[in-house]
Amino acid sequence: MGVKTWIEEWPVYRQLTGNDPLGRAAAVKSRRSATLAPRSATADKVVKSICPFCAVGCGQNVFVKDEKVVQVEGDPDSPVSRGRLCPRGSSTLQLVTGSAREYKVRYRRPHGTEWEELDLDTAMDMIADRVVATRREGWQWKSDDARVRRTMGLASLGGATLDNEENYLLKKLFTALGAIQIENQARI
Amino acid sequence: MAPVDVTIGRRPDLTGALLGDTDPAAQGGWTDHPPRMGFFTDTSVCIGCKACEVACKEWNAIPEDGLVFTGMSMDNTQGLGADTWRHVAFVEQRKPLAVQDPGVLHEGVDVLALAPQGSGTSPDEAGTTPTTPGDPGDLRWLMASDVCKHCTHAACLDVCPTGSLFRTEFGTVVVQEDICNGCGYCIPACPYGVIDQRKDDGRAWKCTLCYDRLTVGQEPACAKNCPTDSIQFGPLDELRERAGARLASLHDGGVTDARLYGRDPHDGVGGDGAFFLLLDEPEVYGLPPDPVVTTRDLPAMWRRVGAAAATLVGAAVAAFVAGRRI
Amino acid sequence: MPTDDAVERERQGAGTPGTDVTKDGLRGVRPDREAVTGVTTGRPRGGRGRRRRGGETPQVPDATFTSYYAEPVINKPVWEAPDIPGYLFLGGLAGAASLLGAGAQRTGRRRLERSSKVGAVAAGFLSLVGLVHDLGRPQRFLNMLRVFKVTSPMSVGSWLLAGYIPVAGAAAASAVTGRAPRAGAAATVAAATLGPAVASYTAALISDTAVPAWHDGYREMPFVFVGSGATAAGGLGLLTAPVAETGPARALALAGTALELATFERMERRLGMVGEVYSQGRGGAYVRAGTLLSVAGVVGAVLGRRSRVASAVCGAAMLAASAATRWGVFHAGMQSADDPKYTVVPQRQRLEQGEPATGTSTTTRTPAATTAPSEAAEA
Amino acid sequence: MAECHPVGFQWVMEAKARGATVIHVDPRFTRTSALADLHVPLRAGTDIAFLGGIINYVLANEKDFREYIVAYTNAGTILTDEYRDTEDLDGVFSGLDTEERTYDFHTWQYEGMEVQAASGQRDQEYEDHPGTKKGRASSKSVRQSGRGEAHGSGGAAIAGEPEVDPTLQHPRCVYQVLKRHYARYTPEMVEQICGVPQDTFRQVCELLTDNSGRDRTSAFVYSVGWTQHTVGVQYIRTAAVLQQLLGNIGRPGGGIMALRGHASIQGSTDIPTLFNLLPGYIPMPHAHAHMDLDSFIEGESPRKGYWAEMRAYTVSLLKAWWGPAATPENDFCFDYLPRLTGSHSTYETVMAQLAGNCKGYFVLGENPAVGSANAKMQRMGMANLEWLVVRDFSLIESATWWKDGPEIETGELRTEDIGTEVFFLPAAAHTEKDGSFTNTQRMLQWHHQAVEPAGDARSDLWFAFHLGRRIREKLAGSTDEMDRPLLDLTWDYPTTPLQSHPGDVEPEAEAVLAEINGWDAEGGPLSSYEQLNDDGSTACGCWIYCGVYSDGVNQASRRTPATEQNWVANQWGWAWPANRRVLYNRASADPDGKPWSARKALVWWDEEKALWQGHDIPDFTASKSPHYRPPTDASGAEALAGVDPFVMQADGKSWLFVPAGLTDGPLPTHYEPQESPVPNLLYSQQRNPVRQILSMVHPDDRFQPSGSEPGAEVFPYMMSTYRIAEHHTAGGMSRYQPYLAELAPEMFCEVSPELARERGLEHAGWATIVTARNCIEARVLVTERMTPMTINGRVLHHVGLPYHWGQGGLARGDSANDLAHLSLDPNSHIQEVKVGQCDIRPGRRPRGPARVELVKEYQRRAGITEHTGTEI
Repeated sequence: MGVKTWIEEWPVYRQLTGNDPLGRAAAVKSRRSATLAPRSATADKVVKSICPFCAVGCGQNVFVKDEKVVQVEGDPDSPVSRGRLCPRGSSTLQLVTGSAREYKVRYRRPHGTEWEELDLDTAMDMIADRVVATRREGWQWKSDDARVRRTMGLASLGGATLDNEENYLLKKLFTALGAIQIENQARI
Repeated sequence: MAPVDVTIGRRPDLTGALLGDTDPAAQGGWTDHPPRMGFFTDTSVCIGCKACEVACKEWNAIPEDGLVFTGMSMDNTQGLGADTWRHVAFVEQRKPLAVQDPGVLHEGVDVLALAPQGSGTSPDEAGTTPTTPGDPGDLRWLMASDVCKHCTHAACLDVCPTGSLFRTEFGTVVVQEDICNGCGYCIPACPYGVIDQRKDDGRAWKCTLCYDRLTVGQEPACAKNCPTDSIQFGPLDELRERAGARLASLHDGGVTDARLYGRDPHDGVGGDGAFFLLLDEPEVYGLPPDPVVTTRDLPAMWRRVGAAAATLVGAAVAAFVAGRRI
Repeated sequence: MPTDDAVERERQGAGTPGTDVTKDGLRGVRPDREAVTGVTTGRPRGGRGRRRRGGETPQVPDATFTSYYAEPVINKPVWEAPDIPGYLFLGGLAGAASLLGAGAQRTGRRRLERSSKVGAVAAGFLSLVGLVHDLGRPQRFLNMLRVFKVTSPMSVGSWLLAGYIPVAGAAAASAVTGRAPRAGAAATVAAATLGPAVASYTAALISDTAVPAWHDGYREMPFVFVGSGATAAGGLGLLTAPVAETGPARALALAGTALELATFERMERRLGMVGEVYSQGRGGAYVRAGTLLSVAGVVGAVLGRRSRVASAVCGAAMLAASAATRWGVFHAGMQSADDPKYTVVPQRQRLEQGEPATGTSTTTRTPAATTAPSEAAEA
Repeated sequence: MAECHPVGFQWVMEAKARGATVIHVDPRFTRTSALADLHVPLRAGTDIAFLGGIINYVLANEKDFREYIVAYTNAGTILTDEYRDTEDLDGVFSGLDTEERTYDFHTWQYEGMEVQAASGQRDQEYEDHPGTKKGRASSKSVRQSGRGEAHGSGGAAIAGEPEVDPTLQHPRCVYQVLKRHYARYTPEMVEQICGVPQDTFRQVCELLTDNSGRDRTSAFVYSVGWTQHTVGVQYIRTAAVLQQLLGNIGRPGGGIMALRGHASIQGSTDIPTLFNLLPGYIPMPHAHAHMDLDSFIEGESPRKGYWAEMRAYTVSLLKAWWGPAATPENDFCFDYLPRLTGSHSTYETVMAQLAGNCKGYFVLGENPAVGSANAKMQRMGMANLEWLVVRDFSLIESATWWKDGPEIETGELRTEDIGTEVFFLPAAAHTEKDGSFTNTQRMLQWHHQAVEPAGDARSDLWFAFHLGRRIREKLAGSTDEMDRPLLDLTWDYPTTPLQSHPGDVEPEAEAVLAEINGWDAEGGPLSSYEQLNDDGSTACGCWIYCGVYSDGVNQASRRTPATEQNWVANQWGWAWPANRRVLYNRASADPDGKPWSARKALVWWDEEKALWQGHDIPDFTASKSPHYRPPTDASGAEALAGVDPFVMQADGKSWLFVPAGLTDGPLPTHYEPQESPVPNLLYSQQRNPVRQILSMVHPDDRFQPSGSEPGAEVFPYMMSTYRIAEHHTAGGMSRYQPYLAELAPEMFCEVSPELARERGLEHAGWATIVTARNCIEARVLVTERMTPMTINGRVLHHVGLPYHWGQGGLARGDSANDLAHLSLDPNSHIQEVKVGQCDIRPGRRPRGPARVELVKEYQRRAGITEHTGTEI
């Protein structure tokens, strides 16, 4: 940067030569201000989504830059929400990218006092083993002479925050396992 | 000493540089600038959900501002500051809202005994959420989302010694974070208590009216999210017109308490770029009832300073004259 | 009764704003922001006598003052002591000392000259240090010279200090070393020219805020400040110069104290309710200490003018007095910012007297005339 | 609504802008009240009395929409003379079995008809059904299992034609029965029970009735304030009765809107992760000896209406699940379905955990350690498991109770003693996966994946798919009959590789949606449930969702902007059934098919085109003329006449009186809550006699004395739990986020100044709230928004308790649900947390064992035993 440029960028110089003698606006605009660009405009793509909080079902636009979610906003096209979001919906970016998210499997062994780390694959395998064993332990063919073909050993709670497709696979799997104690928030 | 009326303002007309109804962007040398943009916050439809607070924080990545239970109705945010650029005020009052029937009855409660200064009582000195004395069967719950006013004559901007605070082409007032050196002058200059210093950062922060979004024609985050359109964004001229019509329709509807705050371009700050429809006196919401831009008086101040300086010179001369004797 | 009218309108479905679903679609859409609460119902007719007892509505004792949970309206300055009161004090000391130094040079009081000039540059420099130290981003101090803003006393002050410190330094250096006397003399003149501005601009700096006790005192504050500065500079002279040379210093201190006390008194009286912060709390304590010290200093200095020790003690008292006054003004301002009543009550009174702050007189055409309202207010 | 569904509230504001009057009925003055025209505080737990009073007003003043109710409801239907009303039996209906605590509903029937079944509790009468094989399973267990959710799609089984008196004069017609039933719900009674002044009450009645009829409609909106009661289903039924009488169902601007709290809570009921349902509200089969598919269908389905096709829906579901293995010969694997024996709801599951029978537990995106009633029992139950899998975003209380739960602090649990093995698996967010949510308006909306989940975070689709895959692999080759359902399961979903996790694959959500939608014999996507067959030629995972993937297009992802379509916006997402937005909208037209009024037109019969037309998709056979009358031997949809808008009902009518399907009575009746400060002023029957409590008796779940019983004065205040705008349910998605945590950083309670003075509570200080179950502490917000009420001559106070907090996250505090008891609605098994009794005292609660001791002391003072409050 030459001295000339340097001087020309000096707001005092711009005050003296430009339209802003009091140095309150045009003369003092900074380099950062001159290059500002909102991340909602520079995103690589905008993905259509739905708010994950309550059941109103507000439309959301998810802005993605470099394979990261950089902004979540209301979808103005939605006939449900017209682009608006409540405080919870407005916090979606923090929900999905914030520091409260856990990204590691945690394991607490029986009688353990602390979390331990566990490989996802191992965890899944351990869980599958336990399901198979517990299912068998709690198995009932009959109850009071009537055929029941079920296991009372395992139960599940949750689904109201999940997708329909997820609930479908869960219900399908659990029913095939013979598990009946399958519940979710709709009961609560 | 240079009083304000020196002749550096040779090109733009500096009429109204310090007060009055002006086009602030043009004043600042923006030629061919877009219309002045602003907010009209109509508190009569605010439901106090605080979406604006959260949306603002998300967009601007503002730090969390303290986990404090205040006892100020549902307001745990308390006020605007470096880390709160939208603040929803909650006011519980023994006053009727038009002919709304609130259904409550508190006959045996002396609210003045519970909160001697009425709504002006600090919660820790009150036996109840401070309220306004009135009929025991009346209750209204006012909610209002406060924000930087983006004054026509912005004291924060005027006093900023670095040019960090500046007037954008949209007529809004923005802190340039790459410039601010944290001198803190803007903070007491603001008549509304908007701007403040972020302690661990040292710089001053406040609402930018989403300057970055405006540059590409997007609406500020708070207005975009507002579930009931209490926060309206647009060209200030349009908003002022709409606000006038809204005021009339509320008055027609019997909501006679409704008044506009900051809309008058002839007020002490030359009108606010973000103005409000309120249902009670401004101070009830924590707003100054008759704010004035401090720099309105700056020419007089400079003259006084000049006179004082001259007095000092005189005193010194006199001291040497008299000093021979005492 | 509007209530019943509204209800009736609603009942009849006539005249009410509304939209109808028709075979052709929706008619007359109105956006949600046009909703009005409390117009379509009435309070139950037939009265709710037990709920509506007239005449018992209590009043808030101080009807002129309400606030939002006693929260301050304005944000308190983030400036801290000792940086900022020190900055105010040292600026005043430096500016007045430059005058004293110049006068001493002119009248051949060498010791007074040297100590005043050294004191001036030291105080000016420390004043700058105080300012920089108080910055949130001290490394960005140079941004102060990024722009020259006549609307910002701090900007003006920064440029002033930027000009003043080198010349005051040159003047002091020349006086101490005896070298370059002509340049020293020129620098002395320059420093003495800038000095009064350095001593006084800080009054505009604090007055140019929304802090009630500062802003509302802008008429007297510069005089308080130069008076206080003169007291300090005089005190410095008394403290550092031999008895033979202290006459002007004593006189300056006397004048300064008189000016300061008189204008302070006037300011407090004129401020009315807001002025009480200058006699209450921490601010009030400093102000009282300043008054006592300056009066004692001046009286002592006059009475003990033949004693080197008495002069020195009194000089120190005057310096302390000046500092105490600045600390007092500083804390009083903080107090007035902290309590919403100092912001609300005067404004409310203005409104109730039908004299709101306005910019209506900006219909005037010339820039100079923009000052009309404040002039009018002064009158 | 403004509190919990602020964005939905914009439409209330829009209605206001158009002149609507908003009435908010709630014990507390909330954000909604602030914008309502009329706020009516009523004592928590008295909504039936309030609404019943309005019904009485409507009937007594003949404000009903007569043409509507005669044509579209069962108002004129004549009941059997065996029916005895609460009027006759002092607060109970005929058929009460006080031993079993159940109703035999046989006397609630229509005159001259055989035993019928209804949607809610269809299997109730399985044993009676002609053609079903008799078994010995206890009918009590069936009744207790409850099928409240089956109302979701409606449906009723009726055999024969009922006798109808269109003049509504017959003394045993529903209209007259209704009139007598509600006659004692007078304004005076409403005032005494609910604490609503008579003039306010009259104003509500007038506003509501004046705004209903041909030209105007009124809507009801409710949330869990209605469902979470021992008479929750009947609350909603009362509103349904009222809305039917006023002609506000199936019409624009009418209806009863449930505002549900979770993104896909509707979806998780439609495709239920619920014990008693299969997808599309097909009931889970109960255990009966020798029950096969035919007898199941026979026992569960009606002859008329769309539910008559239940066999097609069931067979298509079985084909979707077991594919080629499901054949006509093996009853389409109907035997693979496990059978119920009574209720297996989440609260029974907790009891099973405490009893050591249930050893493994999945907790998926839910936080029972905070969000479930009597949360302490949830934690104690989890402490008695062998293993627990928690899938969530953060380490919520349900994952960490073993190290920092309240019982660790009190010493009731010791970390080292807890044998539960805990797996915490991080979950993927909605931005990290494809899938659909079904919102509270039955609308499916697709959310697209924006990015892949990071680290170990995975979707629940991934979890379910891979868990199933691993289990199937582990059991591969097993010849054990019990493993057949797993091994025969269709589980070969297409997958996509996860770019950021080489070797790992994500199942394709859209393929699952395609299975839910269903396909024909050639594998082509179906477009309507009317295409489903009962011979195994179609497969469909959820019949009510059939059409969501019609033409092979994901209809749930349609996003035609609101501004580019009509106001019904049918081209946004997809709503079941068949993308209809207003259910039963045939009722928006009169019997002749003309809109009831020009300004309330929604769908209408177009004579020229001989089709139903309108803004919405008609919820009716499009070509069925209003003048169509079915032949006597018709069945299914064909058996519905052109004037039968309620197409899921067996008679095509909406039911003012419910002859079958509800466990606790054909008509809503006011009962006091499980814990109440006052006796029932209407009848000597204090509480819902068949409320569900007995299976729940546990030392940690003691009930309190009510009304004038000795000891009731120990817990003198009413309490309600609720939500506030700042947080989301049990806090797992809000308390861990700084921006939400700071808005409401601590647990607090809301009390009136009167109560604060009575108990010496300090504003912004601390209070301890005590019930027979537990005690918690909360910051105190003293506010005039809480108003004392005069009930039956006595001043009563409410303690308001938001329930969002727990020991985890950034915003912390005790959990209000620790105070709640487990007395449930017998239809839905939902707990009564909207009303209870408590004491409140100043200061913080005791720490350590003293906390437990304080509760015990209260129990002693109130003389509480295991029998307290369990009276019928």
